[in-house]
Amino acid sequence: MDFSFTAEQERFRREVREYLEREVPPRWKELGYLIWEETDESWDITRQWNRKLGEKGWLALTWPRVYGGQERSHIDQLILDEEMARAGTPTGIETAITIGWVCPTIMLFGTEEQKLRYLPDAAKGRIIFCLGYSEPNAGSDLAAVRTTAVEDGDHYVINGQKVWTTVAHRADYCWLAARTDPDAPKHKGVSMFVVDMKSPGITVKPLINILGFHSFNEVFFDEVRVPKENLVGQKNMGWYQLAVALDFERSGVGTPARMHRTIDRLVAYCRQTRRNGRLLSEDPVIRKKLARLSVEAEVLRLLCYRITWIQEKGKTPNYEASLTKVFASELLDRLANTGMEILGPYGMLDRGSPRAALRGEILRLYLTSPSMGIGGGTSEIQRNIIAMRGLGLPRK
Amino acid sequence: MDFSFTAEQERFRREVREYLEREVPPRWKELGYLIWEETDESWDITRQWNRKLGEKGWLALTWPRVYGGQERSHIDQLILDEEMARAGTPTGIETAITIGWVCPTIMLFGTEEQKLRYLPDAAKGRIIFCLGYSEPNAGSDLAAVRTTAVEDGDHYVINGQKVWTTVAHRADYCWLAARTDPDAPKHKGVSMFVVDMKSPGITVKPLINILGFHSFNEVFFDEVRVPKENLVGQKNMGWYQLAVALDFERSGVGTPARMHRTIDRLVAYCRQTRRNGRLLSEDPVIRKKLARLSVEAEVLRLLCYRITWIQEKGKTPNYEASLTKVFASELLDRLANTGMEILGPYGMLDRGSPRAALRGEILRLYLTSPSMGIGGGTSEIQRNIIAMRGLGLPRK
Amino acid sequence: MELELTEEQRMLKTAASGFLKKECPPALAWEMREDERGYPPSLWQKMIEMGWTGVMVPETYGGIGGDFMDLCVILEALGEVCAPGPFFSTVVLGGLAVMELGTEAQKEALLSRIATGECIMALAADEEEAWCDASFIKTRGLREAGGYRISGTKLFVENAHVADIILCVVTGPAEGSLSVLLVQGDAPGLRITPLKTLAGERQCEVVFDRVEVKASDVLGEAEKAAPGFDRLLDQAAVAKCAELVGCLQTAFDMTVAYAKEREQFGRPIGSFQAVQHHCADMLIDLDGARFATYQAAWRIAGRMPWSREVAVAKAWTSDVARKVTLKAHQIHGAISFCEEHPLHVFYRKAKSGEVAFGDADFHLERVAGGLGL
Amino acid sequence: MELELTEEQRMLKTAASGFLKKECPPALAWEMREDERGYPPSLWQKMIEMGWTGVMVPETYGGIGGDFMDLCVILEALGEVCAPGPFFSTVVLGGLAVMELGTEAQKEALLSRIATGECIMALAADEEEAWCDASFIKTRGLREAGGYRISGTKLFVENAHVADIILCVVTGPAEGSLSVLLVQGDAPGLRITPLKTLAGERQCEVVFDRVEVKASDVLGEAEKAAPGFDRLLDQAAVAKCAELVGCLQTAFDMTVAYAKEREQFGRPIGSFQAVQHHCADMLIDLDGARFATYQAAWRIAGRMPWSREVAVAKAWTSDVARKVTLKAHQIHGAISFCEEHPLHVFYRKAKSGEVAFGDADFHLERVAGGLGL
Repeated sequence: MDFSFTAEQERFRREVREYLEREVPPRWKELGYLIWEETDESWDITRQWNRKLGEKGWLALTWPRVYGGQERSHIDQLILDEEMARAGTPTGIETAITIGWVCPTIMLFGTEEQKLRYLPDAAKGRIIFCLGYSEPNAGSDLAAVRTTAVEDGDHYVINGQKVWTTVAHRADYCWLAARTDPDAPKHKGVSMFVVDMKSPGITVKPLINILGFHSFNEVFFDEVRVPKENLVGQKNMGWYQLAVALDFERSGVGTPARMHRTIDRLVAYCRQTRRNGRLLSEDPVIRKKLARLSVEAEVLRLLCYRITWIQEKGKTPNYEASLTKVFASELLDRLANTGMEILGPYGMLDRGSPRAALRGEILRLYLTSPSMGIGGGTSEIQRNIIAMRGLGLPRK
Repeated sequence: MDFSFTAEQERFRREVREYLEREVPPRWKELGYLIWEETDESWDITRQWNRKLGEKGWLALTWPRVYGGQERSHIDQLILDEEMARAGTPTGIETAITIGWVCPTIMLFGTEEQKLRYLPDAAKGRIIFCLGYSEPNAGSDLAAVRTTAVEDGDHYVINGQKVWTTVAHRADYCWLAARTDPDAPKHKGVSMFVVDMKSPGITVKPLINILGFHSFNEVFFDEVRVPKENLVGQKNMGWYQLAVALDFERSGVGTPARMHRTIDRLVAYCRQTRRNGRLLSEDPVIRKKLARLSVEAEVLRLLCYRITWIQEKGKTPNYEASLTKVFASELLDRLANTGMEILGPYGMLDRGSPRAALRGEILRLYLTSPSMGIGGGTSEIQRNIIAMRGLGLPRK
Repeated sequence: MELELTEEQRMLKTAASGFLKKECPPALAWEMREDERGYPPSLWQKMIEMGWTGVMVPETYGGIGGDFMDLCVILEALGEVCAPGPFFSTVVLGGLAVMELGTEAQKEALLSRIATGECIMALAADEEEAWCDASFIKTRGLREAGGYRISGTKLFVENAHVADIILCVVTGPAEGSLSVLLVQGDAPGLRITPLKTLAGERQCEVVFDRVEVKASDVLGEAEKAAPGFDRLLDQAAVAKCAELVGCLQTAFDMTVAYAKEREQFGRPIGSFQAVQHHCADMLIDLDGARFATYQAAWRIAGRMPWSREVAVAKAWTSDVARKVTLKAHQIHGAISFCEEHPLHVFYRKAKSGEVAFGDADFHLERVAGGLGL
Repeated sequence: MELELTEEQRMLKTAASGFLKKECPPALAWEMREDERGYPPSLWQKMIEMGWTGVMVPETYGGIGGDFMDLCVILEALGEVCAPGPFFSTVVLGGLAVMELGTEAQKEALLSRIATGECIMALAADEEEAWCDASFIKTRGLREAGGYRISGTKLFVENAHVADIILCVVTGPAEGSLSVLLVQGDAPGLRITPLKTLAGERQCEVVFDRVEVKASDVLGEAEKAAPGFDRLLDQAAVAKCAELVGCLQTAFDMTVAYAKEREQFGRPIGSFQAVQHHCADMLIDLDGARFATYQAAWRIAGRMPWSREVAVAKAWTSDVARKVTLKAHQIHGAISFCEEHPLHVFYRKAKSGEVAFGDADFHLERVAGGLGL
């Protein structure tokens, strides 16, 4: 049992930390945006930053060099993720989608040609994918996809609708699940495509989220023609490929790192805020609440480390990623709520009010945190996975 | 909206309170036993007390006079239950079974002859039933009963095994669920019988509970002959009769009353106990814990009142009894656990140690409280009932 | 014992709910967050016409002479749709302050104006370091020839920007004494800055820069307001609970309906045990909130000692407000994170109500004191 | 980074678990609760023979020279079966006290006796009003010609009734100073009364009635024991966590196995979503406890600063101990409330471990301090 990093890994951590201290754009820190708050300005900063990371080879650290990576270890990736979260680098969900999800699936199931076509550009931060999974009647249930892809000569013709498609209005490509065999049983007959978002017949309609920003979309496909070479992997086997892709989950270590940052900010707030005759930091009930969050974030960090360690051993995590996700998302709810309790009436004030505490960040976290237990498989489904896949409990 | 009692009801409450102050046997108060702690002595005290209540007409307060009751209102019953719990009268689960469950079912489904045979004696505290429902493979699932009752002339012949049969070793009768039609679907083919526990062929084997007392049993039926007139209600319809019998639940108001007693005892303990330099009652974390329990017990009291109020209106509670039960049982866990937290190392000491806090009652509550979420339908099943019966959520 | 509304209350409730569901969908509260006033005057006017502003005003002053329970019935209906507007600050805070503290003459003058809707009111009590507890108020009312002069900054003053009268709670001159002063909304020296809030209510920062108040504009007796003000805060807490009960009921109803209708994996999501158990827990929380709130309201209406019941109601309801609306989001899934979907308005309102007039921790400490701790 | 046991540790663990599952079923702990000693001497003898008592004792003193992590491996195995006996009080409390505080000569003398099993030890620290915090200790060691005289009452002293040496923590003569004195188990003036405990461990009340101790029986330096004693308590807390991890693992494994096999309503109960989710939550709790505990143990083994990690481990593990065993009861249903069924022994042990060496609240306050609160 050894929780330490090698001297080389520690050196890498220092290198990353120094780089981030120097390079994170000051304007980004002023914005203090959460993941759901995307404007043209924040998008530009994020893209620039990702291209910069890409040039440095840090965007796809573990990938083979031929695809733009550095063939570094999972532990180096963990260090990088942890430090970036700690430093609050410019970030959006699109990188997780592109680098964390879509590209590894292409790497596993794509042809060499497909790999060389997409991966190096992605590794440089030049292209972005959006995820075309969810449909109006298929949220958590991917096998229920109804969007169709019908062969027509050298092409597939796509018709259907996707929803909750994050950054569809900015993405270069859509990683699309579509039904290629309408007669097959639900889990069979789904295939995966790379669809150019500039293709004729695609209409993107914004959905405004509860922070008032545009990050989700509805995407309509009306007779969209996709070249056959854009089908990735085996035809009709898309559902099974995506099931394997679950295992690409990174450690998620950024989440506890960001939580610790938030806890530290709350601690600082409590040390300088008096209410009803005493400093908040002297209130034993508040002390206990913050300490409990800190303990939980620390346990989450260890559970995240475990995922990396499993990967580092060359194994695939089984239930561990689901376990971490369900714990992380519920902890985020508790963090946001405890933050709001501590700020009390000041927590009610949003950014833009002169009296807003911590620039309204806790308020915004409180609004968005519940979504973490929904996107990418609800907490209920994660618990099913833990029970059935992890513990072997029977399905029926 | 009116939470008050009439002047007459308040008078009855005073009458009950004065009676109990005067009459509760001092030796019972010394014993300070929980429901799971049954000895010959405690059994005798409880029986004597119940006969005394029976003579006074307080054991079956709401029943028709012809069956030994007083035809009093459900609210009077609530008052009596609440005051008895507050005073800590001698009590065992057998009264709840006999007066609360079995007799009301007989009243609903039995013949006039059956009613006159059992109810007046029960109302006087002279006879006791045990519940022959659970079997080794049918705990929460009553429809899975395997014990059989086969017709043979004027009798049924019973074979099978029951388990978790509380007070079987003391009871006069068993209220038995047995399968009378082996070929019928699971929910059909079960009938209810009154079986004299002195019948040849009955063997009672003790199960020692985790407090070290004998209150559960296994009961074996080997060719036990039961006269046909002991079948209660319609043959093969027992499962449906028991489903109706769920609605006989009393308010359960004794539970919050006992919880408030326990909270008061913990408050008194905290006011006189110093640990690490201060009185426990000065610790804000402890203050908050006890206050939360008190709030929850108060809400439970109101939810219990609602059940009585529904009955008083002549209606049958629907999901409300399940809701109260699940909340009460989980609150009891929290009460026991919080009590243990507050007592700290002293909570580890059982009755009989000179240093034991509150005579070990919290320790014993901690051991037995989890069973409340199991007996009479688990919390999981109660939540299913709330959702499906109360909210109309679909079964499939 | 009668654990349901009276026939009259039920009619009042039905009428109010019916009206509001038609005229004031939950989306309105959210649209109004950037409106200058914060509510449509036409909606407010209709509430006045239906007599809601006079619900607790005695008939002799032009009201309908109801009691605190009637008030809660209307608040519950308002909560069901997260209705915006100055009802709470005017009728609950203003009206009850006048009833608890005012002289006969003030009652006659002010309650009738509240009933007719002529007077919008706001309560300026909280300060930077004083929250729900008048004993930490620092804003001072200095006695001057012919009246008082107020200096200080008040926070979280709902509807100050549209108020005709701001009730300002001040201390002094005697140490720890409390007075409530009636300040005209356009008084010189008043600086009002609306704050941007979670649920879109118009809370304001109000700076009193040597604002003058006439001697006759002390509500009731000068320096003797503390007990009456505490009673006001208690009633406000229960009024907020009533609003929350309505809010949670709608969020719950929406969720159960959605669970029955939404299909995933080939069956309604409401048939999954996990969703069923979430719904069952929501119902426990909601039923508890309803009865605890009604019990406290009933004691207030009957002027029975109410301290414990108020703290129980607000502690419980504050806690479950978050729990119920969080589960509502969880069951609704992604759709409920769109601005267009009304659920987030309830989630916001629930949190805002949780904090208003003392959160669970605040009231638990009161309960602890009541237990003898 | 290596998040599993080393090959050696795994072998040690496998051997220990295998031995204990054979020789020491969980029922034994419960049967032994009324035994005079509290454990079968033959079992203790076998543990000694396998070298467990010398696990952390340097090889020069006859031990096997392992580290704190090796100790935790054995404790985990002992926890898996709720093994009774003087291992914890002797090897953990006694052994570590000697290692942290003892002079070279004392180490040589005592550690070798611990390794050979000749010496059973107990730690007398807690008092009526002092719990897990030496700064509230009132028992005084008065300096006398040639030594010390102890007067006071110690509580919750595990295995005092069988101890060859009781380590008594005293204060004085200098205000707030701390000394640890070696008291022979048969010293005149000692009155030992076993207490009846939840989990059947032998905790005792120990009265020191002017008990005499030689000057040479001060462990290490007189009046300078405070820092070393705090280190001892930290290590004891993590050792208790390791025991708990074993305990919870067994309760969890039993429950998952039962859920797969037990049928109700015509299907295994483990196929119900409610049961599946209970099991998933148990696993989150348990996995967290394991890693938090291992992390703290690893820091202790490497003598790295450990204060935060220890508090994190004990706070988390204390909390989940109850949660995991409560859910285990819920899933097992009625059968687990029989004395014959082993589950209640784990439920008892979990609570006892939760409280020992500081519960969650205690350690959370330490974490708060570490956060700068």
